[in-house]
Amino acid sequence: MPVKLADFRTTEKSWWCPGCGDFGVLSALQKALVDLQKEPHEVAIVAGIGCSGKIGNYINCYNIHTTHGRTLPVATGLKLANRRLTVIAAGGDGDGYAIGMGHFMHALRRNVDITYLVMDNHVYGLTKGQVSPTSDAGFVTKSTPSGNVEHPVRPLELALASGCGFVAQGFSGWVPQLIELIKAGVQHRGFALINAISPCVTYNLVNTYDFYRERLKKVEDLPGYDPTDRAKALQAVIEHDGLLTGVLYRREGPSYEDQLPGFRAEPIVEQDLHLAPEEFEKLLAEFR
Amino acid sequence: MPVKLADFRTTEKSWWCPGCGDFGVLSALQKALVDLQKEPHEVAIVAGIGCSGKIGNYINCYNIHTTHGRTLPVATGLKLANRRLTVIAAGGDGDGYAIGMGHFMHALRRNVDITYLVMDNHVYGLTKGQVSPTSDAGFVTKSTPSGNVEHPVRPLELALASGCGFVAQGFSGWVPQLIELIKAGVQHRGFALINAISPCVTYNLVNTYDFYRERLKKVEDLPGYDPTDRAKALQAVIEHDGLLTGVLYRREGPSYEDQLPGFRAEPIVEQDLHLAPEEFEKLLAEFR
Amino acid sequence: MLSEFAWKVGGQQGEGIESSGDILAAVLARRGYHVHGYRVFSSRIKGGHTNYRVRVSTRPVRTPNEDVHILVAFDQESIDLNATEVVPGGVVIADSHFKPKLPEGIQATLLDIPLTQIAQENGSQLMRNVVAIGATAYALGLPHELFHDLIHERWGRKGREVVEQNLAALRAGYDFAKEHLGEVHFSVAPGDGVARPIMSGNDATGLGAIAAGCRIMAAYPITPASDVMEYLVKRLPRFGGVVLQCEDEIASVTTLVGAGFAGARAMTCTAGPGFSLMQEAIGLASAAEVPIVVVDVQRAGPSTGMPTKVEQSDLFAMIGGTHGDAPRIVVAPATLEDCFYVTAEAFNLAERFQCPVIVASDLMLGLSRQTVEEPLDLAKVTIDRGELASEEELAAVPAGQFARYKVTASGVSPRSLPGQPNGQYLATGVEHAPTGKVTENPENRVAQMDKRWRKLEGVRGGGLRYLGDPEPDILFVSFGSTFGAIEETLAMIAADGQKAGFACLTRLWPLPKEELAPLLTRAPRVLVVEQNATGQLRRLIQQELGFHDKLHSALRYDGLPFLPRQLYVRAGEVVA
Amino acid sequence: MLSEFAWKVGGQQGEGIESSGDILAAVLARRGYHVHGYRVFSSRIKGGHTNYRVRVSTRPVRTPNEDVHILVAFDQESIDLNATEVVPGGVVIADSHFKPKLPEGIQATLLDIPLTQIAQENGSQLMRNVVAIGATAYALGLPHELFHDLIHERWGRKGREVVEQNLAALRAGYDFAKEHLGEVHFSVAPGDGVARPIMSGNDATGLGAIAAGCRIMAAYPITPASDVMEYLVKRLPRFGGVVLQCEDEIASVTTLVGAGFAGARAMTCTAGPGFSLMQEAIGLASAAEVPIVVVDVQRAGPSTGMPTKVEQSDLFAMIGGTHGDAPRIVVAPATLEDCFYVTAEAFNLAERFQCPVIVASDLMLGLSRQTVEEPLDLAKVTIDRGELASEEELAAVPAGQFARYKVTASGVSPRSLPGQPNGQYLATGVEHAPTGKVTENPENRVAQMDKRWRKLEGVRGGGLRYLGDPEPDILFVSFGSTFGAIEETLAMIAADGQKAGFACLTRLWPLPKEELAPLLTRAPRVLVVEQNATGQLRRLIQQELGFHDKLHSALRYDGLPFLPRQLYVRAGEVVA
Ligand SMILES: Cc1ncc(C[n+]2csc(CCOP(=O)(O)OP(=O)(O)O)c2C)c(N)n1
Ligand SMILES: Cc1ncc(C[n+]2csc(CCOP(=O)(O)OP(=O)(O)O)c2C)c(N)n1
Ligand code: SF4
Ligand code: SF4
Ligand SMILES: [Mg+2]
Ligand SMILES: [Mg+2]
Repeated sequence: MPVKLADFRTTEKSWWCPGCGDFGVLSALQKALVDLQKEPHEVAIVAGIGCSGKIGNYINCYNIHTTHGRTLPVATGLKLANRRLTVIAAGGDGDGYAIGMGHFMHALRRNVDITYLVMDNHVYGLTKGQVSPTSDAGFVTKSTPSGNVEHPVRPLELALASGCGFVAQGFSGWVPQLIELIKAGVQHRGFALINAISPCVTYNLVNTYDFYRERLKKVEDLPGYDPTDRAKALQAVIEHDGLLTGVLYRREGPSYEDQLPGFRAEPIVEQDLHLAPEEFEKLLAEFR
Repeated sequence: MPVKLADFRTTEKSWWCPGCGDFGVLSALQKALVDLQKEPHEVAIVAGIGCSGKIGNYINCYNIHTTHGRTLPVATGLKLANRRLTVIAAGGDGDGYAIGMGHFMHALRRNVDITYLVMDNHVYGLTKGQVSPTSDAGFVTKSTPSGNVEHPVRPLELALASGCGFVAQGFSGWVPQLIELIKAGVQHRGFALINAISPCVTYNLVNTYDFYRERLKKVEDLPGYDPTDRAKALQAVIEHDGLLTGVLYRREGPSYEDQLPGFRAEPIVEQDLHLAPEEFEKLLAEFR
Repeated sequence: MLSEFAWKVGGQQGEGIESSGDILAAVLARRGYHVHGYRVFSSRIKGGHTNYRVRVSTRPVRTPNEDVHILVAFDQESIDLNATEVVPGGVVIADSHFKPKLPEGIQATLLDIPLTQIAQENGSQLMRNVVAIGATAYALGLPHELFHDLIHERWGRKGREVVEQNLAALRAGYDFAKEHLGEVHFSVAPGDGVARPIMSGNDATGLGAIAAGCRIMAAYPITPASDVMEYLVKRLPRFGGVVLQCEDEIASVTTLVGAGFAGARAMTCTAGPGFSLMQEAIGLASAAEVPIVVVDVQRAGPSTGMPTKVEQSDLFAMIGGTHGDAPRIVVAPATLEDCFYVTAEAFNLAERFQCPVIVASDLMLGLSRQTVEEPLDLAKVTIDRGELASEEELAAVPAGQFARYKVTASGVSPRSLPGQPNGQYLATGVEHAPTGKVTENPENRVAQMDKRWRKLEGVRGGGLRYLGDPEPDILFVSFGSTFGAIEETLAMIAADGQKAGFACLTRLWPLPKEELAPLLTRAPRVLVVEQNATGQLRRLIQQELGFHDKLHSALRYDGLPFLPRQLYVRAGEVVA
Repeated sequence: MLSEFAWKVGGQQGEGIESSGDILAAVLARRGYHVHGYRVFSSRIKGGHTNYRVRVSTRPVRTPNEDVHILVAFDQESIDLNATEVVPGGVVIADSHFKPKLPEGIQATLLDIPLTQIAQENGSQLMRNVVAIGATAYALGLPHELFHDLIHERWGRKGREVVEQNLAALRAGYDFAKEHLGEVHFSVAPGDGVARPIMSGNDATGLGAIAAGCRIMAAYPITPASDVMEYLVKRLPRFGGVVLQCEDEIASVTTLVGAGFAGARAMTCTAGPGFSLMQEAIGLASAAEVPIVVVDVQRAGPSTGMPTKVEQSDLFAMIGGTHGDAPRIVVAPATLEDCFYVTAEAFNLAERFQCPVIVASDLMLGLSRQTVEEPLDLAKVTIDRGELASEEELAAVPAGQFARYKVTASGVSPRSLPGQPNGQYLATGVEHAPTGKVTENPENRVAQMDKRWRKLEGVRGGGLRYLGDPEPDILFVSFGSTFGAIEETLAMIAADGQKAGFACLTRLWPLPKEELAPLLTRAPRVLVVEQNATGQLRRLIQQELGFHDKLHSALRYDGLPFLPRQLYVRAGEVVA
């Protein structure tokens, strides 16, 4: 029986504000998984803390809700333990690019086969409207009443500069494109970043749906855009001030797991835990 | 009386292995401070944990030795408290780019007026030779007996991608240049990164002095190099695989402190802590 | 004639219904009533039931109670969830638009009133809160004129028309209630006429920090602590200070270490998850003897737990959560006024003892809006910077030899501040000689460790507040926001002719053993009241003083505050 | 005829002098001696004094003692610092190149021997260690042939010539000693001929993990824990496992959370500073009921402290360092064999009780190289995965309704593993209903909190090991590496005709109260032995059981291990 959308739904109503961008991301994710014909039990979502981090609460699959900012190492452990699973990390811009920044940068270079979906609303939603690392300069929030004075984090540039093999950006207002991006990210072997612009209708009245609809471009529409040229991708992102959607860059190659010595195709969780007595003797012999 | 080199020396012998690159960094730092005619009490060094982090033990000035990886937030607090001080954060590649990566990325964009001197030896020295985030692919260490499989962190690219206003690289084998870089970094208003290549003669037998002498180029020697052009700088760094020295990029502009509302020229530590009763009344009145 | 009543409003989160509670509380605070406002909400921005209980009295009240005299309901769920609390004779003011129904058996009058419609008719549906306030005024037997000033102040900036609309809405609500309730209304005893400021514990914490000379705040948002940052970010710049929203809590606390080393008074404010992340750096401040102040507004754990619910379960984490033997001081405000004074004093303790000071606040204390019962007096806030080396002392030191960590009888060693000539030293979390030089010499190690711990022996006095009968049959012991409920329980027990006492700990570490031990010895039975599952305070007392057989626990860990009646019943069990 | 002796080598760090100790220890271990090797070093790569003490005996020894029979010195500093330990009649073997001098009053024979020169003459100065071993052999009255096998094995890979050179160097050292010492040498009682493996506690920990089915290790380097990672990174790939050096300790421990959720057995290994950073995630594992194993090889704190010195001061951090009431299990190996078995069992505890398990090791235990005294028996390592939901059970559940956090009598709820059809659920650190759904319902909260803590009631047995007299005049209580010193103290007290007992705690949380309480009741005096400044174990016992008046502390916190004689003296004070 083919997997249907209903299979990924839960009885839990989504707790987001009406109009929140995260609805679009959730439905794109569900649809992408159906398109890929993944079974709910074959998928594990690792969600952060934030409005965005609740995404796992609303989708029927294996879910783990981490501490704030730790989705990527949790997803790494999960994938290494069971490489047969489709592992998706999902969280907010604060979760991923503030407290989670260190893990983000290291995940980019480690290249474990997970898909990272960041629901970027340029603000802290769940804690009621403070500045976020992706907030624009001058942005007024509860914690920056005179306007933000820090340079915003540019996740796409960072991913490109760090050798990430799949860098994409979507927009929760454009669900069909986002579905395709998620599918491509999941299918990519290695770490895939999908920065999903997901407006917060309550605390961010600057970066609204309209704001993005007016400004976002699709890379397909850039003449001669070549998503395999990293330097060009970087240049395009800088030129367009990050306001591009689509697969910005993609490079095939072995994932972290592929390069680990002795790592098996059979997931660790399916291997026999018992040590053969002769193996134990060999280990002991090293100390004699 | 002018400040002399002896003023920055201590009676403590340096505890590094003979030939360690950190000796060169230490003497360049001391000489730079003398050239700038800073008094020892006007300088505060914030050092990390590692062989490199011991640099503060050997220089007579105010020193704080932090927990591993936390030099940059400590330096931020120190500078905000007393903006008259020359604040220099110093530590290793593990300290700064592994456990400290999150703070590094945020310091780059925050732009507090501190100088960050990373003693980059591509290995963990003090813990006796494990892989570091800047270790090359394939590098064999105690923790990567079959060779490193992660992409190395590229600090210069990251700094350039994050809007850092002063990005330089030096080499502890070339002390005169390093002195100039440190001086320029200290004089720069805002965050200044100086990645100082500092060979570990004990645990890194690949990235040796000779390795770098053969490969490093000075930006001054690149025809038409313009350190104010960020995109070009990025391109040059990528092209030369990071093996460039000199001031790679520099941009003037206000520091974080300069943009803070109400922040005074007089350091916080010199201001009167007492609240005027009428000010207190005003604060209370908000609640009536 | 009510000398006390409670009013509650319920509706959906994110619809701004709290503002009616704020208006009511503010107006009554000005009129000489004592007010306690307690909000129930969840970790969600819009939607889901929320309610706000305002308790009003002619004597000080510091805790919510169970009875509701007037319930304002913006949806049926608010009635269904809260109607059982309505006292016989109470009034339920409910918006007609959802066709309100009272559940069976509730002996209250339903005022079915078109709040939204009246608001719209007067200009905007946003004013339905004001309409409800008008109806409330009538139901309480209060003149609606009481609210006019506040309406002028609140909406004055928006222009005369808006003010007029609000006044009309207020009046319309009042009139509607008058018409439909008729004689059915309470009458409330007059207040004492003293206008009291009304604020939350978090506000008082922020105010205390400013008064104490705190000029650097570094924090990362987290419920229920973020307000302190948000309060300070608007006010500190006026005093040359700065609030830095960091990338995480580790950055926040290590920023303080830098600031404290430099000589600034600096603080952070967080809740459990953030506090756990700070453990390593707290050890650094302890070992390097750097003064820092960390406020932990405790919420229900473990882990993310219930971010909007109260708990007092970080006690062991605060006292011993970092590795190694790391001395620190933990103080605990129990009242709104304490939030001000205890926080302010925390900065003195930090600088006098050159160590981290943790302020153990909690969600109930931090978020409840209350009238200030004892005036906040700036004159009572002293600034004691502890032992600082003078320029002369430093000038006398051989160059580069300043003994920052000199072994002294008190354990406290005078410190120099960066910028002071000849005061250079190395501050470090590595074991060090008196000069700061790193050494593993065993004798030096013992001398330094002993010196650091000896400091805590100097932390004396002021850690315990005693209330009630001096020779009690039952002694309550607690810390933090349970204060209010215990205070009322004492009164209930006294009314029974029995004797109860209350040792409120305002310092948890070092535990005020000298003050507490004789009380425990004297009391035949002790009830340790705490909002956690494992009796952390009881175990701490056992650890330090014993008395295992005498100590009983009153524990609550479902996220809700203790009610006085509950404690009264529990005390009865213990005495029986 | 010595039934026991100690040999010590001293020199500069980074010069590889430890290798002579390793050779001596390895050879004697093969010949049926019991060996304990203890290295003193500092946080520095090259330079600075280091020494390595090898204690050799015909009966098991688990701790260093004070006497040295043979001291090998590569510099004068090594003589100056260590000569006082040399027993009368002992031998100091010192390299002529530094013109060694014995301090006044030392009744030892100085063998002034050109170690470096002899080594150079035989091929390379690197072999001076082997020359010293040759001289040692003579001074102990042992044939140099004893060492030949090991030399063949060790240098065989480098070719025949190198082996021959080393054999010649060994022989030259032996001959030189023979010529110059003549009759001045010890003679050593024969070993029992049983070849015992020799390894460090950290090795045993790594081996225990492999035996227990641990296949994922995520860690960040830190002294004295890194060896566990370095041991495993070479061996786990053989078994399909992986060692991940993370960017920090937060990543390490959260990696385990992912792996544990997936159903793998995963571990990390750290020391104090890293442990403090893990506090938040330990709370997550506790709340979300994810099995993880965290080894803390304790070192001297607080903060960075003294990274190369022993301490046992993370006890409170391990038991209660995360915010909130977060149940976990803390076990404590006391011997090398425990490092193997206790670590292995930690994985069973983690999966049976679905919670974090912390293994409280320490630097002495982790780094000392010792002979294995009780054979490490793979058959004794069982694998108990705890309650796992079967495919059939899951198939019977209505879709999406699996009650992962079902409230059960034991508190343990069967878990599904990702990949199992119909077992989907939400694992979360937020308070949740039995299905994992987030809820703040107060009754559910209490039910879940109680369920999680109830699990710990099932942790029974195996937490305490009793040694010595069943009716002791003095009862020692301790955990961790002080075991060896206490064991010897017991023997000294018994030799005096007095009665001493020893309760060695191999589980610290939940404290084995039922086993410990009767022992404490019976013993007239109790001496709690621990390597920390504040008596953390004593305070823990007081907290849980009382007995304040009876409990005395033996504390050592200068970075050095307790010596049996020291404890013997302290026990005398307590009994007096
Ligand atoms: C350690 C820790 N610090 C702080 C918090 C409080 N907190 C919860 S969500 C959040 C940030 C929310 O912003 P973002 O990640 O952008 O998610 P959004 O709500 O905008 O989707 C914070 C700071 C926490 N839960 N844990
Ligand atoms: C929280 C914490 N984790 C781990 C360590 C152990 N440690 C000390 S130095 C160091 C890294 C050293 O590498 P690097 O920063 O490159 O400095 P280097 O010694 O190479 O100069 C580590 C992991 C520590 N001190 N604290
Ligand atoms: S606050 Fe913003 S991010 Fe959160 S649910 Fe509402 S709209 Fe979405
Ligand atoms: S180990 Fe390496 S980095 Fe450390 S002191 Fe020696 S040479 Fe320098
Ligand atoms: Mg966000
Ligand atoms: Mg390094």
